[in-house]
Amino acid sequence: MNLHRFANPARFMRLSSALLPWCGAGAAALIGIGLYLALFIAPPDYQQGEAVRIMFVHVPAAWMASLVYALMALASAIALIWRHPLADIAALSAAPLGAGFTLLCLVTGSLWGERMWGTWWVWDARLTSVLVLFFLYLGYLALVNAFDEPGRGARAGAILALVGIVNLPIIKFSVDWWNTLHQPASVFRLGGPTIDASMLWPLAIMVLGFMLFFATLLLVRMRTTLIEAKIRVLLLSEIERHAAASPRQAVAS
Amino acid sequence: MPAGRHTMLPAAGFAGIDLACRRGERLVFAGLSFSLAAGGALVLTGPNGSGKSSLLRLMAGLGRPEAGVLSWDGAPVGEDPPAHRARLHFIGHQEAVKPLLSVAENLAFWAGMRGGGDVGQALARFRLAAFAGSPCRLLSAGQRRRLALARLLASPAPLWLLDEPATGLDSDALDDLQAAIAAQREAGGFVVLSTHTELPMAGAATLCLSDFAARPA
Amino acid sequence: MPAGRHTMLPAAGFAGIDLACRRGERLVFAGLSFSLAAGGALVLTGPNGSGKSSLLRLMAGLGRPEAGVLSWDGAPVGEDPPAHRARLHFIGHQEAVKPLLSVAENLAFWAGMRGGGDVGQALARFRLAAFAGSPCRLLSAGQRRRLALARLLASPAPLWLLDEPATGLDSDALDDLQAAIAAQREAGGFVVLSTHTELPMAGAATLCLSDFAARPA
Amino acid sequence: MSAFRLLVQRDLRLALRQGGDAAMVVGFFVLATILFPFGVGPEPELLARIAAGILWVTALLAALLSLERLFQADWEDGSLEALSLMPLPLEAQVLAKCLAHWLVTGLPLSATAPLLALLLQLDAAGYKVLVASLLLGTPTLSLIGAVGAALSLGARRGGVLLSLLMLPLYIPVLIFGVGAIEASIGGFGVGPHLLLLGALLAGALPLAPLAAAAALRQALE
Amino acid sequence: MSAFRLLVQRDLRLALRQGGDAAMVVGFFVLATILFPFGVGPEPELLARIAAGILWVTALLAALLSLERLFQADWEDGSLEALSLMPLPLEAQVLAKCLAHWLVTGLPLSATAPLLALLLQLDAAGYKVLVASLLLGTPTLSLIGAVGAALSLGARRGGVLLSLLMLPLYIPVLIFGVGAIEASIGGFGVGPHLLLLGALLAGALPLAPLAAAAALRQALE
Ligand code: HEM
Ligand SMILES: Nc1ncnc2c1ncn2[C@@H]1O[C@H](COP(=O)(O)OP(=O)(O)OP(=O)(O)O)[C@@H](O)[C@H]1O
Ligand SMILES: Nc1ncnc2c1ncn2[C@@H]1O[C@H](COP(=O)(O)OP(=O)(O)OP(=O)(O)O)[C@@H](O)[C@H]1O
Ligand SMILES: [Mg+2]
Ligand SMILES: [Mg+2]
Repeated sequence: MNLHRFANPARFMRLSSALLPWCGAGAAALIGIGLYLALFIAPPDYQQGEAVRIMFVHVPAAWMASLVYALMALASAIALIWRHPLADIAALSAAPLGAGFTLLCLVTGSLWGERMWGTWWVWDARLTSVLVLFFLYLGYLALVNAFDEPGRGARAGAILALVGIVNLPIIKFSVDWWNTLHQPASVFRLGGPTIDASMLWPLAIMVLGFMLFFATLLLVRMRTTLIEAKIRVLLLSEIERHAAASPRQAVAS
Repeated sequence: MPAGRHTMLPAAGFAGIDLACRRGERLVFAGLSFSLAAGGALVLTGPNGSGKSSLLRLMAGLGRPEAGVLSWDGAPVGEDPPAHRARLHFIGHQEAVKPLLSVAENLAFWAGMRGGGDVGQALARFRLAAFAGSPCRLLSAGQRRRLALARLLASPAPLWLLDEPATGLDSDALDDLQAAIAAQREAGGFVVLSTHTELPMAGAATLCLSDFAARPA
Repeated sequence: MPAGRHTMLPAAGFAGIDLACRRGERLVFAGLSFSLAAGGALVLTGPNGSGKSSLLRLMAGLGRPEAGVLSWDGAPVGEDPPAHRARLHFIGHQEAVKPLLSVAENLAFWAGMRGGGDVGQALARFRLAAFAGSPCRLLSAGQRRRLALARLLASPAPLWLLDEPATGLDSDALDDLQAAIAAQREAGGFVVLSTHTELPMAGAATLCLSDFAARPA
Repeated sequence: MSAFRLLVQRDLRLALRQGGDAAMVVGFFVLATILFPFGVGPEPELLARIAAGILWVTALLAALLSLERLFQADWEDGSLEALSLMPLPLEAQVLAKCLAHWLVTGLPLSATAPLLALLLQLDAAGYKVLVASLLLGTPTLSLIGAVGAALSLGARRGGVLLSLLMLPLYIPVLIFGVGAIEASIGGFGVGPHLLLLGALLAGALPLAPLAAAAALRQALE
Repeated sequence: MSAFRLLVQRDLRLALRQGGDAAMVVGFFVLATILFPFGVGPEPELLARIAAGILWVTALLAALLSLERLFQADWEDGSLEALSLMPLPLEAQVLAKCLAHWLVTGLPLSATAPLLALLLQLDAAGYKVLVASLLLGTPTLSLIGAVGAALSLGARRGGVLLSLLMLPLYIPVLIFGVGAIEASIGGFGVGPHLLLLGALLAGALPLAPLAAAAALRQALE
C-alpha cells in the first residue's frame, strides 16, 4: 500500500551488501568442490552405475524445494501479521527460486528414473508430493503476478502461501495413504541401501552449497526490488512537490 | 497515527482532513479537507477523472486514504469500520441491481441486509410501484437508476454518499431525488454527492476536485 | 410490403412513418413519425421508460418495428440492412469498451472494423490523447463515455444515433460533443439523440416520446 | 429474517432462476460422466474399476468450474462493494454464499451420483458410501474454492489461476473420497476415510471464510 | 488490415491479456488430467489403458466450457450489438471468433497433450496421432460449440440445456479421435479415423457460422 514504507530499509541494504560477497563466494566454492567430488571421486553405485551421480544434484534440490517453501510461508505470516515490508519482499523473492529447485528435482528425478526404471514418471507417493509442491509454487507465482498493483499481488500471495503451508502436511499424508491403498504392481522403491560415507561427504557439501547459492540469489533479488521501489518513490515525491496546492476548506451546515 | 492528530478533528459531524488519494501509481488528489455539520450537504464537482468517485469511495471506507483522516463526531472513521458501515448508504456508478430478481425483490434484499424497511413506500416515492413485480432485466436505464436510489429510502442511514445520482433520471425523478435529499437533511442527515449537472440545493457547500489535483490530468 | 406504402416515403433524408414498438408484452409507443433532411438533428425526450432507447435501436436496425417503415433516401431501410449498417454509428447506454485493451486499441478496433480512420485525432478531439496507452480499466466513468463517443470521429458515417451521449461528461467534454455534432451536421450528416438534460442545438427538432405512448407508463 | 438467511436466499433464488452457473454443475457432471464410456470404451469391468475415480474427479471439476464465478457476478455489477458495506461481517457473508453454492451444487451432485454410478457399473456395495463421501466432501470443496475465487478476483487470467490454485488444495479431499468408496467395495472399514473427510470439513469451516474475507477485502480496496 | 483479421487479433489480444475463459482451458486440461491418477489409482497399466480416453474427454470438456462464454462478454458490455452493426457479415465474424478461440484453446491443448500423455503413461506409439487427432478435431469442437453458445444467449435459462443439446454432435468427434489413437497403438491404420475427423471439420466449417449468426441475430432483437 504505502511505498514510503519500502523506502527506508537502510539497515538491510548495509547488512546485505556486507554478506553478499561471502555468500556468493562460499556458494561457488562449495558447489565447485561438491561437483568435483561427486563426478570424479565418489565411486559408481554397484547397482545403478554412473547414473547415481545425478543424486548429488537431485537430493539437495529436493531438500531445498521444501525448505524454501517453509521460509516463504514464514515470511508471508510475518508480512500479514506485522506488516513488515521486508517480509513481503522476501517471500516474493524466494518463490521463483523455490520453484526452480522443485523443477530441478523433478527433472533430475525424471532423467534418473528413465535410466533406472525405464519410465519418465510413476505416481509414487514421494514423486507425487513433489509435483503437487511444484503446483503450489506455480499457483503462488501466477497469483502474485496477476495484478497490476504490486501491493495487491503480494497480499493475495501471502494469504495463499499460508493456506498452502497448512495443506502441505495434509497432502503429504494423504498421498502416502493413497499410494499404500493401491499398491503399485512393479514400481521401484526409493531409498534403497543406506548411503556410504564416500557419497555422504560430497552430498553434504552440495547441500551447503545449494543453501548459500539460495541465500545469494535471495539477497540479490531483494536488493533489486528495494532499489526499484526507491526509484519509484523518488519519482512520486517529485510529483507531490508539484502538488503542494493550497489546501482549501469547504464547510457547510 | 500520532495522538496529536486527533485533537484537530471537529467534535461533531463528518469531516476529512488533509486527505490524499492514490489510484494505482497516480496521486489523484492531495491536501483535501472538508467538514459537514448535521443537515449539511457537499457537492463534488470537477472534470472527468479528477477523483470524485475516488473520494466518495474513501468516504465509504472502500479503500484507505494515502494520507489524512476521515472523522465522524470527532473519532477517526478507520477506528471502527463496522460502525461507519452501519451509518452510510453508498450508491456508485454501478447499480448493484440483479437483472433476474424482480424490482421488489432487489430492493427488499438490500433493505433486509440493513435490518429491513418499508420497501413499498420507497418504490412508490421513486414511482416504481407499478414495476414492483417485473424482473429488473426489463427496466430502462433511468428506471434502474431509480431503483438504486430507492435503497436510500428503504432503510434509513444518516450519511448518504451518491456518485452522480442524477444520471439518466427524467425531470420527475430528479424532483423525487431532490425531495428525498431535502428530507434527509431536514432530519439531520448528511449528503455528499458528485454531479456534472446543476443540482440546486439550499446551503450546500461545493468542492471542486480539480483544485486539489496533484498534477494536471 | 404493399407497393402503395413506398410512395408515401420522403424522397431524401432519413424518415420514419407511423412507427410502433413492442418490448416484450408491452406496446411502448405507436403512431410515431419523423423526418430529417441532410444536416438535420432530432432530439428525443420523454420520461424514463417512454421508449427513447427502443426507438434508437429500431433506427439502428436492431429489432424491427411492430408497425411502420423507416426509410433512407426514399427506400425502406429493411430492404438493404448491410447498406444501412454501413451508414450509421450507434452509441447506446453500454459503451462496448473492453477494460483490458488500451484506449487506443479499443478505438482502433472499432475504427478498423469500419475500414479505418484517424484514431489519434479522434482521441485528441475528446481530450483522451494522454490516456492513449493506458488500459480502459483505469478510466473514470466520464472518460469511458468520451472514448465511446470518439468512435464517431474515428470513422465517418452520415447517421449518428446517440443514446444519452451527455451522461457523465464534464463541461469541456460536453462542448467537445456539441462541436462534433455541429461539424457532423455542417457536413450534411444526420444526428438523432436522446437526452434528459438541456443540449442546445440550432434548428433541431424535438420529439417527446410520451406523446406517442400507447398507454400511460 | 436475519441478514445471513437473506443472503443465502438471494443466492439460491438467483441460481434457481437463471440456472446458469449452478445448474451447469449438474449438467456438466452428467455430461462428463456420460462421455467417459465413449472415451475409454464400454467394457463393464474396466468401467467398474475406474467408476469411483471418474465420479469423484468429475464432481470435483464441476464444483471448481462453478466456483470461478462465485463472487464474479457480484463484483462486476457493484453488488460486492455494496455487500461489503453491509453490517453483516464479510466472513459470515462468505459462509452464506458457500452454503448457497453447496445447496445448488454439492447437494444435487450427491443426489445424482448414484444414477451415474449405475451407468458406470459401480459395484453395488459402494453406493451408500459414494453418496456419504460426496455429502461430506463437497462442502469442503465449496469452502476451499471460495478462498481461491476471492484471491483471484480482479486478477488477470482468473480462470487458469483458479484451477492452478485449487489443484493442490483439492487433492486430499479427492483421495479420501475415492478411498472411502474403494474401501467399502473392497470390504474394508470406511470409518477412517469418512472421519478424515469430516476433519477436513471441520478445519475448512472456520478457516476458509476467514481467508476468503481477507482476500475479498483487499480486492475491494 | 481486413476487418476479419482485426477481429481475430482483438479476440486473441483479449484472451492473452486476460486469459480468462480461453487460457482457463489449458489450465483445466492439465488439472483434470493430473487429477485422474489420484482418482483411479497410480497403476501404470491401468493408466495407459485409459489414457487416450481421458485425454480426449478432458480436452472436449475443456473446449465445451470455454465455448459457453464465447459471446457472453461481448453481449454483456454492448460489443455484440456494436459488432452486429459493422459492415463485416455476422457469419464471417463468427468464423473469426471461432478461429481466435481455437488458436488460444485447441492449439495449445494439442501442444500440451503429449506432456500429459507422458504422465498418463500413454504408449509411445500413440503420441503423433494424439496430436494429429486433436489438431483435426478441436476446430470442429469450436465451431459446433459456437452454435450452442449463440443459441444460449437468447434463452433466459438453459446454458446447460443447450450444451446438452450439442452433446450428440460432439460424440462423433470424440469417438473418431480416440479411435485414431487406439488404432495407432494397436498397429492398425489411422487413415480412416483421421479422414472422418477431417470430413466433420469440412462440414462444420460452412454450416456452423451460418447457424450461429442466425441465432445471434435473433438474440439481439
Ligand atoms: C521425478 C522424479 C523424482 C522426484 C520428484 C524425486 C523426489 C525426491 C525427494 C523429494 C527426495 C528427498 C526425500 C527426503 O529427503 O525425504 C528424494 C531423494 C532421493 N531420491 Fe528422488 N525423486 C525422483 C526420482 C528419483 C529416482 C529415479 C531415483 C533413483 C533411482 C531417486 C533416488 C533418490 C535418492 C537415492 C534420494 C536420497 C535420499 C533418501 O534416500 O531419502 N529419485 N527424491
Ligand atoms: N427487453 C425488454 N423486454 C421487455 N420490455 C422492455 C425491454 N427493454 C425495455 N423494456 C421496456 O420498454 C420500455 C421502454 O424502454 P426504453 O429503454 O426504450 O426507455 P427509455 O425511454 O430509453 O428510458 P430511459 O430514459 O430510462 O433510458 C420500458 O418501459 C421498459 O421497461
Ligand atoms: N483502479 C484504478 N487504478 C488506477 N487508476 C484509476 C483506477 N480507477 C480510476 N483511476 C484513475 O483515477 C482518476 C480518478 O478517477 P475517478 O473515477 O475518481 O474520477 P471521477 O472524478 O469520478 O471522474 P468521472 O467524472 O469521469 O466519473 C482517473 O484519472 C482514473 O483514470
Ligand atoms: Mg466518477
Ligand atoms: Mg434509455
